[in-house]
Amino acid sequence: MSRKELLSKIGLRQDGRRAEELRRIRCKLGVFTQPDGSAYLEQGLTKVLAAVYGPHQVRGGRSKAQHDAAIINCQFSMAVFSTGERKKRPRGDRKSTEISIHLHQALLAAVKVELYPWSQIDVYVEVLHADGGVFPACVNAATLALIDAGIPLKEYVCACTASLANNNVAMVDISNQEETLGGPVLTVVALPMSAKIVHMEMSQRFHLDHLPKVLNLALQGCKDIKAILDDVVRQHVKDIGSSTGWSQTNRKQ
Amino acid sequence: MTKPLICVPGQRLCILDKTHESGQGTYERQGYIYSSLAGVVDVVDKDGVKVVEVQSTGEQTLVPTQGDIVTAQVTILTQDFCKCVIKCIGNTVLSRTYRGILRREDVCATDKDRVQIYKSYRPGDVILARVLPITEAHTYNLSTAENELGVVIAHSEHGYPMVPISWTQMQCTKMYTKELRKVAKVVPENMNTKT
Amino acid sequence: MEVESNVNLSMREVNCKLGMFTRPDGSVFISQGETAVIVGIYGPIEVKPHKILINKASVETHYCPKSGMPGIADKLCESILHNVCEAALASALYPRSSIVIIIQEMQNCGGIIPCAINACCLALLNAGTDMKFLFASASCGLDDEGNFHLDPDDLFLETAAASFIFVFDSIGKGLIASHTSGSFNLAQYQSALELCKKAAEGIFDFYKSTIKKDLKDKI
Amino acid sequence: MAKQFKSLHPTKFYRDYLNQDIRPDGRLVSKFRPVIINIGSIATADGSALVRIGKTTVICGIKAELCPPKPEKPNEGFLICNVELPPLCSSKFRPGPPSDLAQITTRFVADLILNSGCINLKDLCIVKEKLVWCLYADIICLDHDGCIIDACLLVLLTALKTVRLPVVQYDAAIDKKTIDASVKKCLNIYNTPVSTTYAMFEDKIITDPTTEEEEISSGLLTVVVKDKELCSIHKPGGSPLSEEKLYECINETVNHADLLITLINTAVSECNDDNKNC
Amino acid sequence: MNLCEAEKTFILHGVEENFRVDGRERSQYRPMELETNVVAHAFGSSRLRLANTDVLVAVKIETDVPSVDQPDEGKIEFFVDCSANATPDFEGRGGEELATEIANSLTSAYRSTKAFNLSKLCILKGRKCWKLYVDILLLECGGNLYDAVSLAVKAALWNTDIPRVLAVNLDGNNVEMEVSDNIHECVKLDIVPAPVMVTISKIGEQCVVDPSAAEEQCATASMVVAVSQDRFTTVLQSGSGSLHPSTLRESLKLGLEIGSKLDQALIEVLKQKPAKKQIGFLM
Amino acid sequence: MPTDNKRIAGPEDSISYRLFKETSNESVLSKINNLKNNIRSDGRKTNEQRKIFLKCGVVSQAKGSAYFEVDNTKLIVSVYDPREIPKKTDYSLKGELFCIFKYAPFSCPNRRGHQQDAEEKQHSAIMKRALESAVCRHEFPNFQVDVYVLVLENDGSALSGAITAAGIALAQAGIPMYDTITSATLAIQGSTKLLDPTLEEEALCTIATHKSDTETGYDSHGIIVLAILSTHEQISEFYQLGNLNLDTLNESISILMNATKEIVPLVEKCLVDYVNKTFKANGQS
Repeated sequence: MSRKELLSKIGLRQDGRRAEELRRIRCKLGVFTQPDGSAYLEQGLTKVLAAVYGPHQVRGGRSKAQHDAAIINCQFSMAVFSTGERKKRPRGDRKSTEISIHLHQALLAAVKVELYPWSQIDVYVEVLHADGGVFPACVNAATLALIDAGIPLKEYVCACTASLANNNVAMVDISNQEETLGGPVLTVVALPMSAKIVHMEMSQRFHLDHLPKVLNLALQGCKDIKAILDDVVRQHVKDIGSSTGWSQTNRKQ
Repeated sequence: MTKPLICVPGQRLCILDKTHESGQGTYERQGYIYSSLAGVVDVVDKDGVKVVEVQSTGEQTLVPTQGDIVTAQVTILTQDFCKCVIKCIGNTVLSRTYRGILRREDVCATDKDRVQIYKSYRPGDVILARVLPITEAHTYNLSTAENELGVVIAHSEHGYPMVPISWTQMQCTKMYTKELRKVAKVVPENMNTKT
Repeated sequence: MEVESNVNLSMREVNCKLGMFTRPDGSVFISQGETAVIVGIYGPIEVKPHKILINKASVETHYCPKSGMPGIADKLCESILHNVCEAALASALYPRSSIVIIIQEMQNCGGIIPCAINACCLALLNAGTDMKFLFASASCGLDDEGNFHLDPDDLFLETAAASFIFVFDSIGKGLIASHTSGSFNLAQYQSALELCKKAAEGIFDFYKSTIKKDLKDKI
Repeated sequence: MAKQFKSLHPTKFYRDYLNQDIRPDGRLVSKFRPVIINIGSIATADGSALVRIGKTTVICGIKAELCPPKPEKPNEGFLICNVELPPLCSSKFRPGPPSDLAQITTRFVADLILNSGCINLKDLCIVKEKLVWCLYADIICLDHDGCIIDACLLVLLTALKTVRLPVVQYDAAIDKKTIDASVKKCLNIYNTPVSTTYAMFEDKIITDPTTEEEEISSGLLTVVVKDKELCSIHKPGGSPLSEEKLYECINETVNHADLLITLINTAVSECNDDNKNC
Repeated sequence: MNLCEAEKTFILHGVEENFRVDGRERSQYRPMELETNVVAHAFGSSRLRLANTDVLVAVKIETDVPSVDQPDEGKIEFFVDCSANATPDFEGRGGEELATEIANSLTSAYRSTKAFNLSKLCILKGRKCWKLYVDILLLECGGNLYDAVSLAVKAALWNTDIPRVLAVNLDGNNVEMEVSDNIHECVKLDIVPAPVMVTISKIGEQCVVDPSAAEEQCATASMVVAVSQDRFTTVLQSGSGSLHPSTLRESLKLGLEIGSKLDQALIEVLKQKPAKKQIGFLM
Repeated sequence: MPTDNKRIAGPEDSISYRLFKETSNESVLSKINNLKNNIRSDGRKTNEQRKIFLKCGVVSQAKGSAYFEVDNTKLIVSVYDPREIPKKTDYSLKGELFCIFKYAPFSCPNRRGHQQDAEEKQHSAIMKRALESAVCRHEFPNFQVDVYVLVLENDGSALSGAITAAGIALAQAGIPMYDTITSATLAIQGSTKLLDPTLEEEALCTIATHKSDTETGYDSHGIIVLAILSTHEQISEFYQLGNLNLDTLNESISILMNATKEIVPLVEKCLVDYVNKTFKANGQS
């Protein structure tokens, strides 16, 4: 075969998923004690940790502070052992600074920053294992950490990747294997309920007519991810609630 | 000159009791006074209590503390404060300068709020000032709210030295133009500075 | 000081364009033969707190080579440009401000330093910053047989026994800067100095004509 | 009181002194500071020297290493000299990458060594295209009190004269190098460039300035002389200087140079007396 | 996290009566959770949670040319990365100083050949050897970092399996080697003599083991002791503060006891059958 | 590390010629054996220190400076008076000490780089900890005193020499200190304890050798650096490398403490001479 088929004849992918099927997402809130909010997210084999500090006083001189809104300070860093080949430096190279900026734009669209003037919110993301779809996993983990920190959000920010398989069938949530096989990858960061696109990024290329198909699949992917995250958050809040005894469900039984 | 008693940091000087007290350059630990500088020990008698002090011979390592009289040079002037560079503390010249700030309300004691900074100081003037309690990390708050404090050396716009002619005016020696300054009442040289 | 006959006084053909950038206060593109330089001047602007000088303007020069990060050779060139401009500028008129001079090397076919110095002078004129005097720079090479070659290009410089770079001021024609390489004796140095002084007068006239032409277009 | 006046108005302070052609520390304007040279102080280096010009102290250590030559220059060795102005020598320098002054001095000293031809890189070649000597000359300033270029050049030349290189046999086939450490051969130095620096202060020329005089001067001039020939006249800008003054400085440098060269040779010859094998 | 004077005296009195703030005695450790094989890409990995100190260690192996002055030994390199998740101060280059301090202490602890025998990592004398990259990621700082890091590193090295080299041949000067790729046939490192670090802090007059972040704040002086088979491989001080010789001797003795006890406990835990299900961060 | 274009970089693949010298006839093992029955190459007894030359006030530009020479170990320290701590906003009650320990590129048998490597960073951290307990840091709140050490030639126990010299430089700079600090190094191989070891002896003591050819157990070996405040008998820094059991460690502590007692009079004499000289100079003017 010329190159491995992204999608076999009966519609199954390399790792056995169907075209529009997401990888298994498992996440947990409140992983650490010291940060105000923290979250751990596994999307397939990609494992990401996020921590949120804030809102607190702006560090490093008041020049950066804004009088009407909080400033969001993001830092993305990948563990040295997260990729197959050992990375020389965890952060500070161009790629991680670029991802930090994109993460900053994505979160700026969701966090109600106008509630905290003159203050700063720190969002730190650490990738433990990178297996494709690193940036979307970071956005989802950051959202969970913000929720865990109790910072008011307009809406969940979810991100998902989508691609076009060889016989023009759109696929969602691209793993590392499929990325290295050279298929085009469209990364979409969206507010799922109001279906607004916050940030869109595309690598490689495919014909324009396929764009609506791939884009809708990606947005649908974001909605599904939002649903999964939502269940986990509600379950987390219920657990916390029942342990501190204020949730009605507990009183009813 | 009797042979001076020289001490080394950590040298035990004397017992700590009613009559003896530790002065500048010494510290107390477990009932004894130790010297913290390498220099000459001298005992100063202050109303019955002997204060043990150590003078280090080279330039002392001085950090401006509250209440010091410092010589500073004005660098930047704005509406409500003027930034200056502290060059000497008392008589010792500093090899490294420290940053000072003189707020508008600390310029003179009387009618604090009607003071215009540009009428009292100009960039490049050399002033005498007192250090106020330290608030910020690295800049020292200065005040010239006494008669002896204020401008000591000033140059006119044309660059010639100026002579004080009243509390608020100085005159250029060449062009006789008058400029407004808050002049320091400098006590004549031989009166108070001991060598 | 009679100048030996075997000296060719031909300078490489110089053309320049003034004020082609909008953002900097003064800018110039100069090409001397194939060597080309662009200089941008940001006239008295806000100064960084740690660089402030009370009684005069602080002059900053940045020399950017054609490719890559500025190395050590560019640092030496930058220091010569910095000192020449600082001497020429009447910086006492702009206290507590800063004048930034940025030199971008476009093509270096020998004689990059004199070309850059002349470009700085023109750029300062274009920016209208006050100057005590104008300055012009000329370079000459000395080959093994001992005859001089004005404004040498890089081919000549490779084989040259020595090369001289001089900068003169427009009033007393005093020597502002001199940078030499290779070895030579005092007599050769003196004749090189005279030769370059003559060339410098040519460059001062060149300044006058370009400024006249530039002002004529504007009115 | 003098110290306060000096810190507040340095230029005025100096102007009063220089009008009487004398400096605050009592030296005449045209007088040079005492120069002290001592060699071979570092045993771990292959050649070392220490120079003190007044208070300015500079030390140079040369270490020799073996390496294949550059393809485009198969029969030339390397002489890598770097001037280091650490924060140790003056409060002007901050820890971290080399300051601008350090880079400029490194570049100028490296150019001088190349221009003056005092050392021929071909002497460093052991086997053409295979193996050459690479001399790392590290010049470190221990106390910065003006005229750093003169001190660096002097210490580098003296150290180069004290270098002792072992004889190397190289067997190309099996890339084996054998070092015979007993026989030591020294480098032949073709000439000794020597420099002096002048500072210009309002139409007065100060020879051998200290670091304060360098700061208040309006320009520096460094003249490098190599046995009666000029090696470089380096005036990186500053206030214009008339020709007569320039030629005056050149003559002064020429006769001061003889003094320095005799100083180096006596210092080096002493060191030769005790190990005769050079 | 800076405490006021009252809190410090409260902790001080707790230590005096040998009943610390969280109910422990002076030489008692907080509960620890250890898990190995948590990182898929790595040859060996471990994660250790000591109360709220969280450390993740991964060991990667690459081939390298042995250093010129020890031709018959492999190499080991420690790299510590303080993730900003722990505290905002670690953002950017903030955590670099602490990271180099911990990395240096590990290098000096593992330097003596008795503690960790590098000659086993040599493939071909002078030509090729294994290089072990031990990467330590600090996820949360809850005090007593040195102990947590040293235990996690020892567990990760125990978990490391080095592919067995079947054949090595040398032609000209490049080396080919053939490595067996079935997982079960791999070489385990001998880590029994590997050192374990114990931090002893002096609070008031008493010496305390496993200080929490608050206790570290009010310690006048603290010392890190690396113990391997009742011998010291390195002793260094962390944080400023001076010790009286008698307290120094006393804390060395205490460090030795605690170190050997901790070592045995770790070896036992490592020998148990690992739990089937991988927990990771989800529990 | 980013390529260092601020210096002239030499060829990367250059190797020191000393490696190709035929190794000296005595093998390493035989050197260790005669160490064991305490014969030292330079004829010193095991607990005898080399003669120390100390001089302060050597760098005119620095506030305080000291030169320390022991046989072939030569180092220079310079101290600057307090300056603001860069990049620090909150108010800290105690002053900081900023130490840099650097080997000169030509100071060791094989050449060292221009940038600080891991070992030099560790030595700087050790020196900072040692000096921090000796200096009254509350006297210059939120300012920083810089201490720069440059080792011109390294022939063993450079770190302990640096700590002693830094103590003198700080005292001469007029920085208030609780006590004079002195430091010593001890190298242990088997049962012999070598005070103030040379570079070669330090190298020999980092190699683990078997107790005797038959037994498998290793002999204890290691290097200990101890810094102590003399009058208050407080150990301000204790750094040990190698593999030692508890009683050798306890013995070493007492040996090192008497060794530092021998250095204290030298330090005091150096400071007293300096004070005398400047006092006379001030006395006249």
